[in-house]
Formats: sequence, C-alpha cells, structure tokens
Amino acid sequence: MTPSSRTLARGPVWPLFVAVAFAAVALTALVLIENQKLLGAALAITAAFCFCAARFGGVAATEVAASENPWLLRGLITVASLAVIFVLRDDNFGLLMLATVLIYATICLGLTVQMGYAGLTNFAAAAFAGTGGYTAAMLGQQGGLPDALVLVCGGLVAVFIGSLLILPVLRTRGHYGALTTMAFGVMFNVFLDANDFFGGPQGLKLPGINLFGWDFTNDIHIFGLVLSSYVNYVILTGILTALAMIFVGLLDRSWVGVWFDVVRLDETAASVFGLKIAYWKVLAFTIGNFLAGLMGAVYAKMTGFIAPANFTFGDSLVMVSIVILGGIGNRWGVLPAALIVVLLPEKLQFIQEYRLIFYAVLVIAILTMRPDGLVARRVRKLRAEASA
Amino acid sequence: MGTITKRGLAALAVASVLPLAFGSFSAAFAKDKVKIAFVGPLTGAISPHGIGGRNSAELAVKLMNAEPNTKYEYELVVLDDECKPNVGVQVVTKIASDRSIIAAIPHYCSATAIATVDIFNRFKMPMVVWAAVLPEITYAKKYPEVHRVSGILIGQNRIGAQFMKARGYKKFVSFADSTDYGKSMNKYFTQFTLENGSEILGSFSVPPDQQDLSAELTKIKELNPEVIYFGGLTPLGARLRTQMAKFGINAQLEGNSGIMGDAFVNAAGPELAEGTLTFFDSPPLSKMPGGKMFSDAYKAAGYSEPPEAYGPFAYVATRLVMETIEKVGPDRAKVTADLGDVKDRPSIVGPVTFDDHGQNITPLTTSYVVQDGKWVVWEESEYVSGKRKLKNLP
Amino acid sequence: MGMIGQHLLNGLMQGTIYGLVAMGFTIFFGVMNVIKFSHGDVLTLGAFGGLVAVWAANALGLSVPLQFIVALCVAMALTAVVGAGISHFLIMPLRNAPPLNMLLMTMMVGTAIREAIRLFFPNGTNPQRFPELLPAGGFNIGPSFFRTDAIILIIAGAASIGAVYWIINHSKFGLAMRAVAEDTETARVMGINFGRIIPLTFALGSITAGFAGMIYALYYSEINYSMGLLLAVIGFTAAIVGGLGNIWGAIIGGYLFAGLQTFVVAAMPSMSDYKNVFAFVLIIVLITWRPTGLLAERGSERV
Amino acid sequence: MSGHLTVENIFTAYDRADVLSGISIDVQPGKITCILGSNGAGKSTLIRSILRLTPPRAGSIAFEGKTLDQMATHEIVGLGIACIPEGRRIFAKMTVEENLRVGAYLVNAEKTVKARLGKVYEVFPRLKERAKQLAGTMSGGEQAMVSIGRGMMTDPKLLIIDEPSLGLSPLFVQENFNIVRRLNETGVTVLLVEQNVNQTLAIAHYGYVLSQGKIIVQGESEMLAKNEEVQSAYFGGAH
Repeated sequence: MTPSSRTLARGPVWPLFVAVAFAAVALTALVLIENQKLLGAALAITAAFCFCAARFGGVAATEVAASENPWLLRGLITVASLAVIFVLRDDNFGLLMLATVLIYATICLGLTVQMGYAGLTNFAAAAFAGTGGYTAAMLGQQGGLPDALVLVCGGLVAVFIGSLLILPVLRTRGHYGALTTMAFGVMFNVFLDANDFFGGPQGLKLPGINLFGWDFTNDIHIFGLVLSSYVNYVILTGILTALAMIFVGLLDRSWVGVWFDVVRLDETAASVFGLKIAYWKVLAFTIGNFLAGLMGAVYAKMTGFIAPANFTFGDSLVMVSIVILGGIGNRWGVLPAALIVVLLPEKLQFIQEYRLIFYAVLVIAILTMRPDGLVARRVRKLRAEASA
Repeated sequence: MGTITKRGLAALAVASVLPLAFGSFSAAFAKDKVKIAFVGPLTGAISPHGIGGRNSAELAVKLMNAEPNTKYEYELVVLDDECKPNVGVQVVTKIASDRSIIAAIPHYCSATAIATVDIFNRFKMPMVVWAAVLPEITYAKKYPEVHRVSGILIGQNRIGAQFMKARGYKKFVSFADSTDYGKSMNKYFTQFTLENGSEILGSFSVPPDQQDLSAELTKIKELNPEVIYFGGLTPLGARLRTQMAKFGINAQLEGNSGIMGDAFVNAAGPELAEGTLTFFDSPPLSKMPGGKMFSDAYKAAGYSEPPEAYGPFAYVATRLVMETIEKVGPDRAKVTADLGDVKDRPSIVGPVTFDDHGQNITPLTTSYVVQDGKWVVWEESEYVSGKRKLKNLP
Repeated sequence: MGMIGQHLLNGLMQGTIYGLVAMGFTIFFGVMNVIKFSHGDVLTLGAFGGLVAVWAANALGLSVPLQFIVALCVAMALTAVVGAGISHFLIMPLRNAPPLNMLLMTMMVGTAIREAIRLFFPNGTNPQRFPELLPAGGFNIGPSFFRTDAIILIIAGAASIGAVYWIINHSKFGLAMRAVAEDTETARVMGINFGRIIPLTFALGSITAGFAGMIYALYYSEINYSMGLLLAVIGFTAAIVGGLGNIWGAIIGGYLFAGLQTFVVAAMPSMSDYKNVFAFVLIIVLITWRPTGLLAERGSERV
Repeated sequence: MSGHLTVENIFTAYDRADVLSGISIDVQPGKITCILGSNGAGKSTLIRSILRLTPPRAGSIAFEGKTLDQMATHEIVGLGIACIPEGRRIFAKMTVEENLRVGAYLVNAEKTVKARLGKVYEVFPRLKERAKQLAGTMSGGEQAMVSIGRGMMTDPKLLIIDEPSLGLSPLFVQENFNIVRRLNETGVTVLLVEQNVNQTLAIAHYGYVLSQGKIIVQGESEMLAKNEEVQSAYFGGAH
C-alpha cells in the first residue's frame, strides 16, 4: 500500500453492513436447511456472492471499511450473532453445531498462532483439547471446584502437558516437528485406551457447565420465550471465540507478531539478531495449547461425554486442515473453514456411506483451486509503517 | 488419477440418486407421514454391519408401508455415527431435536450408545438399540426411553465358558482388541473361565487396526494354550486366524458375536475357518420364526450387501417401533410408555420381552461352529456326532 | 526367552516392510521436499491390484508361479501409474504452495483412494483373503519356526531395496533424480527434463509401495482397505527417525520401529496394551536427541 | 562455424516490473561476446531469458536461425547451448565425476561420455585425482573447475558463462579466463557475462554494456576498453 492511499478519503461504510448481514444470513441458512436441493442452492448462492464480491472489489471495500471502523465491525458482529441466536433459538441441533464450529474455530486460532505465526508444526491439537476435556472430567468427579476454574484448569493442564514436549518441539523443525507432535497425539490416544483410570476406551460422563450458579443444561425462559439450553453454550463459545479473535489479532499487529514472523521466516537471521527464538516459540506453543485445552474442556462439558475416540490423530488432522483451508496465518480464515469442515460432513449425511470420499474430493478441489486457502495471509501492515 | 476422479464422479452420481430412490416410495398415499431414525456406522471398518442394519431397517419400513391397513406412512431417516461417541452425540441431538422424528433405532457400537442414552433421556425420545452389546447401555441407568432388542455380552460369555468346560478344555489364552468391546469381552470371559476352574495362561490386548500379530503369536506359541479366546471384530479376528496358521499354532479358536458372519469365513478362508466356535445371541435365520420371510424379502429387495449378523435385529427394532406407533399414535411419550410394556411380543427372531431396564431378556444365545465354510448351529453340526473333531481336545 | 530367534525373524520381516514404505517417503521427500501421505493407500491399491490379477490369472488357468509374476507386475504397474498421476495432476500444480497444503492434499488423496477401494471393490469393507502363492511350510531351529515364505520375502525385500539403491546411485535416471533433488534449476540447465523426471521419481517411489503391498499380502495372506493407513504412519515415522532424504536412514528407521514393537511384546507381554505408547515415547526421545534423524542428510545418498 | 544466437528486443519481468526492457544482442559464431554490467543491471535475467528459466514476456530469441520462443529449458540445452551458472551451482552431494556426467546428461553413448570425461581431465588434471570425492567438500577454486568441466561435458556450440570470476582469487580468475579463451579457440562460441571489465575485455571480441535493463553501449572490445564514457557509465551504475 502506497503512503498516498492512506491519505485518501474514508471509504464507504455500507459494504461492512452488507458483508456482516450476508454472513449472518448465510450461516443461518446453512445451519437450518436440511433439504439437500435447497442446501445446494444456498451453497451456490453463497459461493456466487463471494465470487462477485471478490471480483468487483466488494471484499477490498469491506476490508477497508472494517479497518477504518473496528468498533462498528465488532458492534455489527455482536448484533448479527444475537440475531442468528434468536432465529435458531429452539433448534437444539443447529445450536449444538454452531457451538461446535465456534469451539473448533477457537482451537484453530490457537493453531494459527503456533503454525501460522511462529511456524511451529502441531499435529496434536486434538490431544491438547482432549487433555483439557479429561481435566474437566476428572476435576468434575472430585467436585468442589467452580466450573469457571475447571475450564481454565483445562487450559492450564494442556499447557503443562505441552511443556513436556517443549524440548523436542524446540529442537525440531518442519517435518521432524510434525512427527514429534504426531507421535504425541497417537500416544495420547493409545494411552487413554490402555488405561482404565481415565475411563479407558469407554470414556467418562460429565455434567454440563454451571457458571456462577447459572445452569447451562436448563432451557432459558426470557420475555415469554423459551430458548434452547444450547443457547448458553453458543453464547459462551461465542464470547470465548471473540476474545480469542481479538487477542490473536492484537498479537499479530503488535511487535510480538513481528518477532513471530522473524522466527518463522528465517530462524538463522533471527538468531543473528540476538533474538531468543526459544522464548517466542514457547510463548506461541503455550498460547495455542491453552486455547486448545480450554475449548476442549468446554466441548467435553457440552457433549457431556468424553472418550479417547473423540480426540484421535484424525481429529488433529481435521483441525490442521481447517487452518490450511482457511488460509494459513489468516485468523479470519478459520471461521469459514471451520464452518465447512465441521458442518459439511453433517450436511452430507444424506449421501451416507459416500460422505467421506465426497469430502476428500471436495478438499482436493479447494486446495487445487485456492492453493493459499480460502482467505490468504495478508502482507503485514504495521501502524508504525503506515504513519511513517 | 483418471480412475479416481471418475470414481469420485460416480460416487456423486450415486449419491444424488440415492435419496431420490429412498424418497420414491413415500409419496404414494395420502396417509400421515411419520419419521423414525436409524443410526449406525456407515463409514469406517465396521460399516458392513451398519449398512446391513440400515438395509434391514429400510426393509422393515418398506414392508410396513406396503401393508394396506396401516395408519401412517413411515419414512426412515438414516444417520451415520461413524462408531464415534462425539459424532453419535451430534447426530442423536439432531434427531432428538427434530420434533417430526418420533423414535430412533440407534447404534452398533457400545461406546457410542453409552454416550447417547443421556440425550435420548433428556429429549424424551424413545429408542430401541439394535446391536450394541455392552450391559451398561441399558443397566447403567434406568431410563424409560432406552430399550434394546439385541442381547448383552454377558450371556455369550457365560454360555461359551460352560461349553468349553463341557468339552474339557483347561488352558486358555485371551486375545482381545483394545476397544471397550474387546475389554468387556475379556472381562466376562475371564470371570466365567476362572469360575470354571480353568487356567488363563495369558491375556493380550491389541489395537483393532494392528496388522502384524507375530510378536503376540510367538509369545502365545510359547505358552501353548489349548484354546485361544478372541474378543473383537471380524477384521482382527480373520487376521488372527490367518496368522495363527502361519505360525503353526494349532489351538482351538473361540469367538463371539464380533466375528459372526460370512465376512470372517471369507477373509480367513474356509479351510482355516473350519472348526471355529462362536457364541452369539441369535439363532440362525433358518431357525427364526420369521427367518425365511426376512431372507426372502431381503433378497427380493435387491440389496447388494448382506444383512450381517444383526440385520434381523435392526428389522425387529424398526418393526417394533412402527407397531407401537400404529398402536398409540406418533407421540414420543406414548411410544415410550407403550414400549415399556412389551412382553412376549412376537417378532422374526422370536418373542421380545423387555425387563424394567428395557433390555430384551429372551434367551437366544446359540453356539455355532464353522463347517465347510458355513456357520452351522453346533447341535446340527458333524462335530456333535464326532464325525469331525475340534482342535486340541484333551 | 527361547524364542529370540523367532522374534528376530518376525522383527526382520516387519522391518523389511516398514523400511520399504519409509524408503518411498524418503524418495518423495528427497526429490520434491514433500511428504506424500497417500503413500500407504497407494500400497493398499497395489495389493488389491495384485489380488485382482491373481484372480484373473487363476481364471485363465495359469500356474502358481505365473500367477505370482502376473500379480507382482500388475501391482507394480498400477502403483507406478497412480504415483506418476498423483504427482503430475495434484502435486506439481501445488509445488509452490506451503508444504502443509501439500501434506493435506496427499492425505485427502489417500482418503479418496481408501474410500474408493472400500466402496467400489466388491465387498471392499471386509478383509480379503490373499491366495498363498509361495511355498508353505518351513523348518525348526530349536524352538523357533522359520517360515519358507518369510525367508523368501525378506530376501526379495532386501533385493528390492538394493535395486532401488542401485537405480538412485548408479543409473542415469538416478543421476538426474539426484540432480533435480539438489538443485532443480541447475538440473534443468544441464538439459534434464524436470517435467518427466518428477513423475518418474514418483512412479519409482510408488513401485516400492506396490512391492511392499505384495510382500504384505503374501506374508499375511489377508488384505484390507485400511491397511495402508497405519503403515503410512509407521513408514513416515521410520523415515523421519532415520533422517529424511537418506535411504539408509529410512531402512534403519524401519527396522528400529519393528524392533521396538517386537521387543515390548516379547519382554513384557502383560504390557502389550502399552507397546505403541512405549514405541512413540522412544521415538520422541530419539528425535529430541537427533533432531534431524539418526542419519542426517549428507553425502551422496541424499535421495 | 556455428552457435549464432540472436536476441531481439526482449522484455522480461519478475512479478510485474520489467527487469529487461528491449534488449537486443547478437552473439557471433566463433567469437567471445561479453555482457558487462554492474550488480542488478539485469545480466543474470538475460541469461535466464535465453534459457527460458524466466521466459520473456515479449521479444524473440533465436539460435542458429531457430526460434527458442516455445521451447522448454532442456530442449534449448539440447540444441547445443551450455551454461556455467553464476556461483558455480555444482551438485555438492554428488561426486566430481557424477557432476561431470550430469553435464553430459543428453548424451546417450557411454563411449562419448568417456571421451569427454577424458578431455575435461586433460584440462583439469586435479579433477581426475578427485573424481570420487564429493564436490561439496572441495575448495572454491576446485568447484569452479567442476562447474566449467560440467559445461564442457555438453560439448556445446554456444557456452554461456555467468560471472566466472565471482568469489575467486585473481590467480584463479586468470586461469579460468585462459581456459575460456582456449575453449573458444577450439571453435566454441562464448557468451561471457561479467562485472570484471578489464580481464573480460582482454579476451572478448565484442561487448555490450547493460545498465538498468537496457543496452547503453556496444562495440568491439578494444573500442569499449578505451571508451571512457563506458567506464564511467558502468562504474556509475555500481555505486
């Protein structure tokens, strides 16, 4: 971006309204529609709209408007989210899926910090999420601890377990790093299967969340309306996702993000700069694992059941594929990608046993057509640089 | 790659035709439509069972709809739980929150069923499990919504242990997969075998996808048991039988419901499968009251996949649900209440009686042996007459 | 511990299969810097191709040795074509994308192959019996039983490893392959047709998978649609532990992994549940100790 | 005499910006033609354009009257054009002999390859001693020999040499330039790209001076050597 373009008049605001409204409508439609023909039509319209927006500068206009009016954007997203929740208020399944999408998206935000920003490879995201989930289950059995603390503990234990891996993660790079985490992910699973203390292959049941006396398993009665109990989870996961989104965004725009870039792009140069690579790597690894553990605990509480089969190497791959499909290193990409990856297999139920092959072919098609993911990483644009 | 894309396209084509085919027989009459849901594993290694169950459930719906005097037109909603608890929770939440679906016929895998019974209870949706065998599904809690037509694995193991004791076997090795299924099988096998005063020389547990069993088999060969007890499903079971032969281990193989079916005999080959024993909670189709009707209708419907061992149970569960709806109307609470009273209800597998936990308690456990590439009821086999002999008989 | 000889032979057999698979990974990595995760499923495809060939040959009334040859040729030809096709249509267009995209792409290709076998091979979800084409029987040394077919297969596996090694290090094609691997641009300036060498290299790597698939099928007499998945994970592990891009590393990694698994079961049978836990913990320790593999990339054996 | 290369009005771009804008050169058969220019003048891009490693977006290149505009790099090399790339670019993980053999990749007859190996070893006896050594373990000067030897293995009609003096001691540079001259005397047409003005002009017949993607001066090397304008323009671009 040339300096002169910064001094241009502010862009119009309306693209932002259109974009948020469209996203909300598309999301609701995708969650609600069960009829496959209608669903196909909705997907086609969404794709066409996105294509046209990209083709005729709508995306760029939205980006400009978003960066110029950050608070308006946040406000619009909040309003749109509430509207979506209102429309879906008694659709238990839709809300469950929505909360699941948000949980996956947040875990993948953590992965974005690890893989997209700091260039670490992590093929054990599901294992870290599982660590959080099992922490919640075990603490729940003891009782006594308030749930807010239990969830945070989920994140902290994931960080602790992750810290056992720090040495190998720091020492290895690229594919070797991939193996380290992959081995851990597989090991996590085999261990839980073999071990009876943590419920073995049959898993453990755990109660829903009770946050400060508010029981998440009850339906909400408000203004004469009955809202599904899952609204609780959607609101909680929505808030957590928003917080993670803001946090990761701040991280990316701050100097920490620049250090991450340096670590990722050229480790040799980074060490010449006298930068403590290990420090930044550990920081990124910790942030990612905390988010995974936290959301894993929420997930376990929400589904009320936890078993090794929920956190396999395959699930870690799903999370990595969300990050890649979304466009590695772009935090906004995880949202549409999580939506596609989590919701699509569910929506494809009608083709029954042909689901998996269809899904694989679809991902291959996306990768071939958009090698950089749905939303590509943007070149860093620092405020400092813009004002210079 | 050319072939793969073509196959992908073929899959797409088939995928788009399937729902049309299923939908076509539902628009015939102006009866009220009632939806019921079938849940089972349609992808993954044990999908043959899920697909066999689905076909059987579908057959039940088809036959019911063809009857002129029914009050409702039934539609089967089919969902894949991938044999994973979290996916099971998802799809069950989906059907349970869909008010137009009255009842469900869920699950082949026990861990999945254990995870979802709470949801059925929470959403007050009646269901009849068609295949999962762990006792905890019906007995862990007393949920009025939860019923099961298939047997639980305790019976298989009790009868199996008695059978082996009667033949004089004393030295056993247990070989089970590391899933909940294998572990439970091993637990009850161990309990009943030790009660009989027999000896278990060693217990092995391997992941169901482990291919090479040579390390375990070398150890087993050293232990030299009379019988190898297997607690697991067909793929691993066939692998075990094949590799036992390669190592020259001449022990008698004893299995359970998990290897019951033609797939085991095909994969191990008729020669190696010969003489393998299993104890399974169902008589053969030919012995069932409605077995002939079922197999003829199944054949006539033109399914390319076999119904597998639990197909008849999926049929019975679906039929039972539909009969109840005919009786009390499409209302979840009424269906739940009426299912609680099922006693000596005739079905193609024999009378169904639910106990206070919703468990079918009609004893159906039958002993089978492979003879000339077919599973034969023990009492009718040439092994009883002494014409053929089990291995390693003391 | 009278069965040490037996365990040794078991480990040797498994290690040969793992090593062959790992060798494929290392070839792909060496020349294109990619981890081709569909490798295991190409192996499965080879075994199923071999099975169909045996059925066909049997129907034509060919003798058992001829059936064997036909099956081997079909398995290798099929995997070669599929491997070259994957590289040409899917990997080459993505070669400038981030390496993780390539990993995801090849995983999805693997899934597509696996599901295609499951759905479109008759009765494909169930395990298939693979006819025994090698002489049965064997001989005893002490308490250990040495299977004739296992010995033949180990020798065949070793021979194929040797053959691939020769192709890479002493043939003109291998020369071109190594040149492309080390510096693609300079290789092109030397007149090497990059667009032809890459698919050929993938064909070679995939042939090793086809060969491994046949060894697997003949040794276990049973194949199934998902057999490649675990083998891919183990092969990848072995290739990394050995040191990516180094053929000897891949082979050492393969035998090491087989040795670990065998050792845990042999020494602690009651802990057999935990054998993969042990194996993977040791792998993590090894990789921490030697972060670029036991034999780091060096020397002329890069590919 | 063969090896006539003509470059007509080519434009080459990386991303969007043109690096070469309208370059025309004519490499006369049997002669040594040199391209002089400072860092970033576009010398390497010119070579990449000729070999179509970075295909020009406009203009035309022909070798011995045959247009190269639709060819792939390996096909162009097949016509008899060899290149000794900048920075030597030897295959460090191969032995010396393997490096040389890659040079003769397009030759199928083992006999011819052997004969050419013999020739290279004659010029560089040192390489014969080290034939089985990994090229990456050799000194910079020896690696330069490998790179030149690899170019000779092609037995080209036209040899393109990119900055042979880069990173070498003056003594080696002199020796390399002598070898280039000797090669040329055996009939090989040479296109020499260099920063080193004086030594280059001493062996070249004709020269072009490249600055910011354009030819600013061209002429016989004696003329260029005396041309003060050239010298200042050239060095002006450097700093």
